[in-house]
Amino acid sequence: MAGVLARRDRALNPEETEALLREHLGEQVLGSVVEFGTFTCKLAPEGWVEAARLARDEPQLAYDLFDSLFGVDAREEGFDVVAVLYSTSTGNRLVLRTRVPGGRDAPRLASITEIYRGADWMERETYDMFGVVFDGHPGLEPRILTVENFEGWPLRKDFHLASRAAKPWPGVKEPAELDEDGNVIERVPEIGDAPGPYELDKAMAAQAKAVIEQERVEREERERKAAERAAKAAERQARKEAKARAAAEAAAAKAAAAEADADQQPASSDEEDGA
Amino acid sequence: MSDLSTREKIHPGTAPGEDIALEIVGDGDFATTDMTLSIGPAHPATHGVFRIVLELNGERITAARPVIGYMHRGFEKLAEYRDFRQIKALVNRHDWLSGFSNELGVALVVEKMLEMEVPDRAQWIRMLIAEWNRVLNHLMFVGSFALELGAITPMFYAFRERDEIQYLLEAATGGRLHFTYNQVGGLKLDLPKGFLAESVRLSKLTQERLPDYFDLVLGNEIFQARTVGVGPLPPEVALSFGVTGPTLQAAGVPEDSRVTEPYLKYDEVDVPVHLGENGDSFDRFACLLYRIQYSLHIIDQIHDHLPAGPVNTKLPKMVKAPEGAAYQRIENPLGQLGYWLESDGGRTPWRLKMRTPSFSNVQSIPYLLEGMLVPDAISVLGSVFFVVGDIDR
Amino acid sequence: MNVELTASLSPAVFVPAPSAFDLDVAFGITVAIKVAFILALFLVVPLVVGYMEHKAMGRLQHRRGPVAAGPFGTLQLVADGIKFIQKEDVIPAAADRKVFALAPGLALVPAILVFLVLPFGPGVWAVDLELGLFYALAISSVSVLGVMMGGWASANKFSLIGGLRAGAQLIAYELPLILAAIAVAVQAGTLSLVGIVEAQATFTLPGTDLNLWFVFPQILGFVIFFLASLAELSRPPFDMPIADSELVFGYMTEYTGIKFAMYLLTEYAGMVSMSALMVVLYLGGWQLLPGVGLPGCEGAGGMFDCGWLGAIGGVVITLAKILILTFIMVWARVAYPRLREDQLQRLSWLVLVPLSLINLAVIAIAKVVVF
Amino acid sequence: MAATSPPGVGLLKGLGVTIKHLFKRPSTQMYPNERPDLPPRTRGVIALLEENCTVCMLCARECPDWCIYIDSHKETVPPAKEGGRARTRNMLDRFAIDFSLCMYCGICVEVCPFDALWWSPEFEYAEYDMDKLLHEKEKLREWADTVPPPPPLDEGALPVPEVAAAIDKVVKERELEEAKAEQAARDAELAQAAPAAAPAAAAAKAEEIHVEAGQIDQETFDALIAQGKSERMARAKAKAAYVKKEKARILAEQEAAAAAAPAAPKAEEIHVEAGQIDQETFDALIAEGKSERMARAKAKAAWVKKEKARIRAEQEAAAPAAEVAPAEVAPAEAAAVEAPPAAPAAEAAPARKLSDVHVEGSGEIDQETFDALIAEGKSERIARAKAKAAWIKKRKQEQLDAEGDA
Repeated sequence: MAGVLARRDRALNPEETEALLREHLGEQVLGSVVEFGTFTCKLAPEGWVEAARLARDEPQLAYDLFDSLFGVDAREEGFDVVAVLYSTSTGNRLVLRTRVPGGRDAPRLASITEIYRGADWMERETYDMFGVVFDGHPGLEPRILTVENFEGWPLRKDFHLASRAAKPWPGVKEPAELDEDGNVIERVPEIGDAPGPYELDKAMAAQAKAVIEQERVEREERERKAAERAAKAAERQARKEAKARAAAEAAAAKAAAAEADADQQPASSDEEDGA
Repeated sequence: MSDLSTREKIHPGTAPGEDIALEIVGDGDFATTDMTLSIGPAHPATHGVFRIVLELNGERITAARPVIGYMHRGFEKLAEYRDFRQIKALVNRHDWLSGFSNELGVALVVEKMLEMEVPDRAQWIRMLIAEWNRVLNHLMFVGSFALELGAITPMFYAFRERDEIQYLLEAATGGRLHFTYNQVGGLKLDLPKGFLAESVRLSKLTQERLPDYFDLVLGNEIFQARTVGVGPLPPEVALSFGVTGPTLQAAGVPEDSRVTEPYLKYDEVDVPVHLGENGDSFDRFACLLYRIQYSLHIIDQIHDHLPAGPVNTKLPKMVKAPEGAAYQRIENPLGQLGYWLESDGGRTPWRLKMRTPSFSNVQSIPYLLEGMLVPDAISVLGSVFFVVGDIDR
Repeated sequence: MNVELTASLSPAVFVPAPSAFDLDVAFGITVAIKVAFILALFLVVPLVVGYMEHKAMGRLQHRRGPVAAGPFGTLQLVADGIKFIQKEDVIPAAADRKVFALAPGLALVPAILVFLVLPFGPGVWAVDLELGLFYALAISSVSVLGVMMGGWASANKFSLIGGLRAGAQLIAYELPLILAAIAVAVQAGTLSLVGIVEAQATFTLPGTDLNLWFVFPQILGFVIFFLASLAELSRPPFDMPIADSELVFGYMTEYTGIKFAMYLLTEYAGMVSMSALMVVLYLGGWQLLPGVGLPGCEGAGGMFDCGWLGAIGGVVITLAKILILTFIMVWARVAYPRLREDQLQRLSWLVLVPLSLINLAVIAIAKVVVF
Repeated sequence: MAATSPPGVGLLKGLGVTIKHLFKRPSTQMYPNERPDLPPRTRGVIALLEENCTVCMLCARECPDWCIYIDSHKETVPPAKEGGRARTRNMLDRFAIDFSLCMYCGICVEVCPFDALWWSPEFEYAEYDMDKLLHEKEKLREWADTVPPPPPLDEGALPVPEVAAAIDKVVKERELEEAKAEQAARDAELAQAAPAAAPAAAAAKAEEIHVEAGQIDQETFDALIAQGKSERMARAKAKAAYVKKEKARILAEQEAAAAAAPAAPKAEEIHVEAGQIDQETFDALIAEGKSERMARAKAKAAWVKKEKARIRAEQEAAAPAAEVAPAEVAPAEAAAVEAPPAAPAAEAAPARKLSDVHVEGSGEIDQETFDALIAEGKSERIARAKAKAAWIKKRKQEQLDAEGDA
C-alpha cells in the first residue's frame, strides 16, 4: 500500500490532466468539468481513441483499470458515450465523454477494444442498448444481453417500457387521483402523505383521462347516432304515415289517373332501399 | 466473446457467434475433430443461467466463448422508471448475494449528488451490515467453489454459517437476501435491541470456525493440485479487462475501494487486503477466504466504534437528484461496483449505469481458459467469482 | 510355511471348502438356496451401506441425513427405490436404444456375480472357487463395459466424456489393483478366497506365535488396493466419470427411473464387494482380531466348522468390517475434492503401479526367504 | 500455508475436520415439524388491517410492481344529527395484493400513513397455481392477526419520532400491565378525577423544564411519571405518544365514522353533483369551483393543522393538560375544524363534536372486549385494535344516549 500512496503524491490534478490532454489532442478536447468529485473530459469523437490511448500509455496518467463504457441518451442530439477509467497507481479517475456522430439515426464511433480488452463487451452492450456502432470492434453481433432477434434499442428514451404500457397505473383509479371531471386532483398534503403523482404518472393520468375522454366522445357519438337513428325512424314513420295518407287519399281519389299511381310505386321502393 | 487472438489463431476468419466448421486436428490415424461442448445455460458449474461454449481437442480447450444475457432483466431501463426508493429495492437483486452493498451504492451516489450529510451511526451500521453481507457472499463462494471441485462438505458448513448470519441480518432488516435496509440519507430503522451482542457472538463463532475452511479446502493437497497454476491472470491483463475484487487482488494488485477510495468510515478502520502472487485459481480462492477473515476483523472494529445517534436524516417529500452526473464506486464482495447516476433533475434517474463486477470479471474467462482442460474450466469458472444476475442485470 | 496350505496349493489336491449351503438334498434345491442367499445379500447389504452413507455423510456435514422415511430414515433407500420405479423411463431421441437399455443391466449383473465367491462367514459362501480371487477381480471389471455403453449410447457429449473417463480409469487402476491382490495370493499361496482367509488365520509373524492379518506385512498393498478400488468404483475423490459439476452426471446424465437406480445399485454393490474383498484379502475375513477365533469353531485357525452361532457371529464380524471400510470411503468423499483426470492417470501409472510392483517383489522375496 | 507442510498433512486435516463434526449435534432445523423462530421484522407477507385503510391509494401508487389492486366507491354518510352536514367517505371494495408480482420491498408498508399495512413473518402461502397468489383483503386481514410487535431498538439508537412511535407500541405490547395502568390513569383523567393527577402533573412540570422537550405529549408524560416510571423513559414514551396521537386522531376519526354509519338512520342517497349537499364547508369550496373530493380533503387537512396547533399551544402553556376536560376540548376543536369563514360553526358543530370526542380517546381500549379477544386466543395486537374500535363505539353510544336524553 505504501508504494501506491507514494505515487499518489505525484498524481495530476484535473487541470493538469486537461492541459496534458490538450497538449496532445489540441482541439479535440472540447472542455472538462468536475462534477461531484468526478473529472469528466469532453472530447470530439475524432479524438476518442487517441484520448483513450493517451490515458493508458502516458506515464503521468497511467489509467490502467478499465472501469466501464456505456451510452447515455442525449435527446435530439443523439447519444453520448462515456468511458470511465481509473488509475491504480495514482488513484485518479478519468471520465471521457463524447457525443457520437450520426445523431439518432446512424450513431457510429471508433472502438477502443485495441486499447482496453474490457471495452469489448462494454461496447457490445452499448451497441445492444443504444444501437451505437463501434467501428473496428471485432464483432458486435450477436446481441450480447438481449435475444438475437430482438428489435429496437432498449435504453433509448423513445423505447417504451412494455410492462408500463400494458397495465394501467393503479393510482388513477377512482377515487384517488381523478375527480368526476377527469382532472388530476392537486392533493392537499396530509400527515404521512407521499407527494403527488410523478411526471410519468401524470402522463399516465393524462392517458387515463384521454381514455375517459375517448369514452365520452364515443358515448356521445353513440348517443348522437342513436338520436339520429331515432330521428330517422321518426322521419320514416312520418313518411310512412304520409304515404299511408297518400294511399288513403289515392284510395279516396279512386278516380285519379293511372300515371299518378305508377309514380307512387318507385318512391316506395326507394324508401325500402334506404332502410 | 472469446479472446480474439485465440479465436483468430484457431478459426481464422470466423466471426464470434458463427458456427465453426469442425476441423481435422492432428495427423494420420490420430486425426480427430474438434468437439464443441456447450456448458450451460443450465449446468451445475455455472450456478445460474450462464453458458460457455468450449471448443475441445480431446479434453483440452482450444477456444471458449461465454454466452451471456439469459438473465437480462433490463435493470438499467427499469431504474429509469423508478424513483430512488424503488430503485433501492430493485438493485439489491442484480447481484443477489450482495443485496446490501448494491443498495448502499445507490444510496451513496444519490447522497453524493444531494451533498447530504449522513449521520455517523448510519454510516457505521451500513459498514457493519455491508461487511456481514460480504462474509455471507464469500461463504457462498467458498462453498460453491469447493463443490465445483467435488468437495461437497464446505458448502454445508458455509450454509450453516450463512444461515446464522442471515438470521442476524433478518432481525435488523427483515430480509435474508434482499435487505432493502438503506435509504437515501441513512437507514430505514435502527438496529433492534440485542443485535450487537449477537453480532459479536457470531463474529467470534465464525472466526473460530474459519480455520475449518483453511484445513478442509485451502490446505488440501487435492485442492491445491486442482487450482495451483490453473488460469493465471497477469495483473496488467486483469486491469485491462477491468477485473476487480478478489480476482484482481489475487493477481497481486492492491486495489480495494475500501482502502484506495474509502467511503463510509472505512478510513477509520484497519482494512487489511490479502494479495495473491500468480492470480491463479488458488490465489483467487485464498483471497476470498482471507477476505472473510479480514471482514470479520473489520466487523470487530465496528463493534468497538459504533456511536449512538440518529440513523437517518430528514428527507424532502420527493428525493430528486440535482441535474448532473456522479459516479460512485464501492467495493462489492465480488469486486468494484460502480453506479453512474445521470439526472435531469427529475424524480427518476435519466440514466443509471450499473457497472457490475461480474460483467468485467467474466470477460476475462476466455483468456484464462485458453489451453486448459475441461476440469480446469470448472476450476476457473468457480474461482472467477460471479453471479449471473450481476453479469446480465 | 503351512503344511496344510502347501497341500492345498496343488491343483490336483484342491478341494473346495464346503459351504454351509451345500445341503444334503437335491442339487436343484441347493442351487436355489444359494441363489436366494446371493440375491438376499445383494439386495440387503448395499441398502445398509447406502443408508450408512446417507447418514454418515449427513453427520460428517453437520446435518442429520435422512429422517423422514421410516424410523431414523432407515427406509430412505427403499423409498428412493419405489420412487425410481415410478419415474418415467426417458430415452433420448438420438440414443442407441438397445445399447442404452442394455447398459445398466450389463453394469449390474457382474456386481451380483461377484457375490458368488465372497465368503461372509464360516461356511457362509455360495461357491469356493479355486480361482476365486481371479474370478472376483475379472468379473467386477466387466461392470465398466456397462458404463461405457451407457456413456456412448446416450448420444450426449457429457455422457460420452464420462464413459471414456470411466474406461480410461479402469485401465489405469486395474493394474495396481491386480498387482496388489497378486501379492496377497503369493503370500497366501492360493487364489481361493476361503483359502486366503484360512491362510491369514494361520499366518504368524516369523519367529513368533503372533497371528497376523495380511494387512500388517502388506500395508502398502492394502493402501494401493483401497485407492485403486475407489477409482474402480468411481468413488470420490476419483469420481471423474460422474463429476457432477463438470459432466452434469457423466454417463448417467440421460438415465432416469429404474435404469438410473440400477447404476446406483451397481455402485453400492461395488462398494460392498470391493470392501468384502479387502476384508478377505487383508483384514482376516471373519476373524474378530488377529489370533482370536470365533466361539465354537474349530478347523484352521479356529475359524471353520462352526455351529450356527459361530456362522452368524462370523457374518456379523465381516459385515462390520465391510461397514467400516465403506465408511472410510464415505469419509473420503466428504473430505476431499476430486482430482483431475490427468492427475488421476499420473497417480496410477507413476505412483501406484511402481509401488505395487515393489510391493509384489518384496512379498515374493519375503515369501521365499522369511515366511 | 499448507503448501509448505509435508505432503499428506492437508489430506489428514481434511479428515480431521469432518470427523470432528460427526460427534457434534447436527445444526439441522427440522422445518415442517419445528417452525422457524423468525424475527419480528421479517418480511414474510403483507397483512392488511382493513379497519385502518382509508383508500388513499398511496400503497398502490408507490408500489414499484403495481401489484396492489384497490377498488372503492364513495359513500355519503348522512349527518348523524338533524341539520348536520353529510360527509362522503371512500369505502374499500377490494384490496388485493398479487404476491406473484410482489418483490417484498416493503414500500407500501413504509408509506401507509394509517398503519393499515403490516409485515408479518408468515411465509407458508405457496401455491401450485400462480393465479392463487392474488390474495384479497379477507386473506390479508387474516394475516394481520399474525403480526408481531416490533422489536425494541438498540441502546445507541436515538428515537426519531416515527421510530419512537414504534417503540411506544412495543412497550405497550410487551408490558401489558403498564399499558393497563396507563389506561386507568387516563380514564381517571377523562372522568375528571384530576385531584389525584394534579400533584403528579405539577411535579412533572418541574421535571420537564430541564429536559427541554417541547415535543412531548404532556398527558402521557404526566401519567407515566405518576406511575413512577423513570423520567427518561417517560420522556421517550411521551415523545412517541405525541406523534402517535396525530396519527391516531385521524384513525379514530375514520373508525368513529365507520361506527356511526350503521347506527345512523338511513337517509336518501345524496349526490354531490346534484348539489343537494348543504354543508357549509363543502358549499364554500364547491362554490369556488372545487370538486367534492378536494373540498373534503382540504377541510380535513385544515382540521389536522388546527389540531396540531392546538396541541402545541397546549404544551407551550405547560398547564397540567390533564385538567383540560374533554368536554371543553371537544367544542373547541369543533370550532377550529369548522373555522372556514363561510361555515356557521353552530350548525356543523354537532356532527364534528361526536368524532372529536372519540379522537380524544383514541388511545383507549375497551378492556372487556380486549380480555374477551385475548381469551379467544387472538393476538394482542389484533385484540387491541378491535378493543379500540369497541371503545369508540361505546363512547359514541353513550354520547348519542346523552344527547337523546337531552
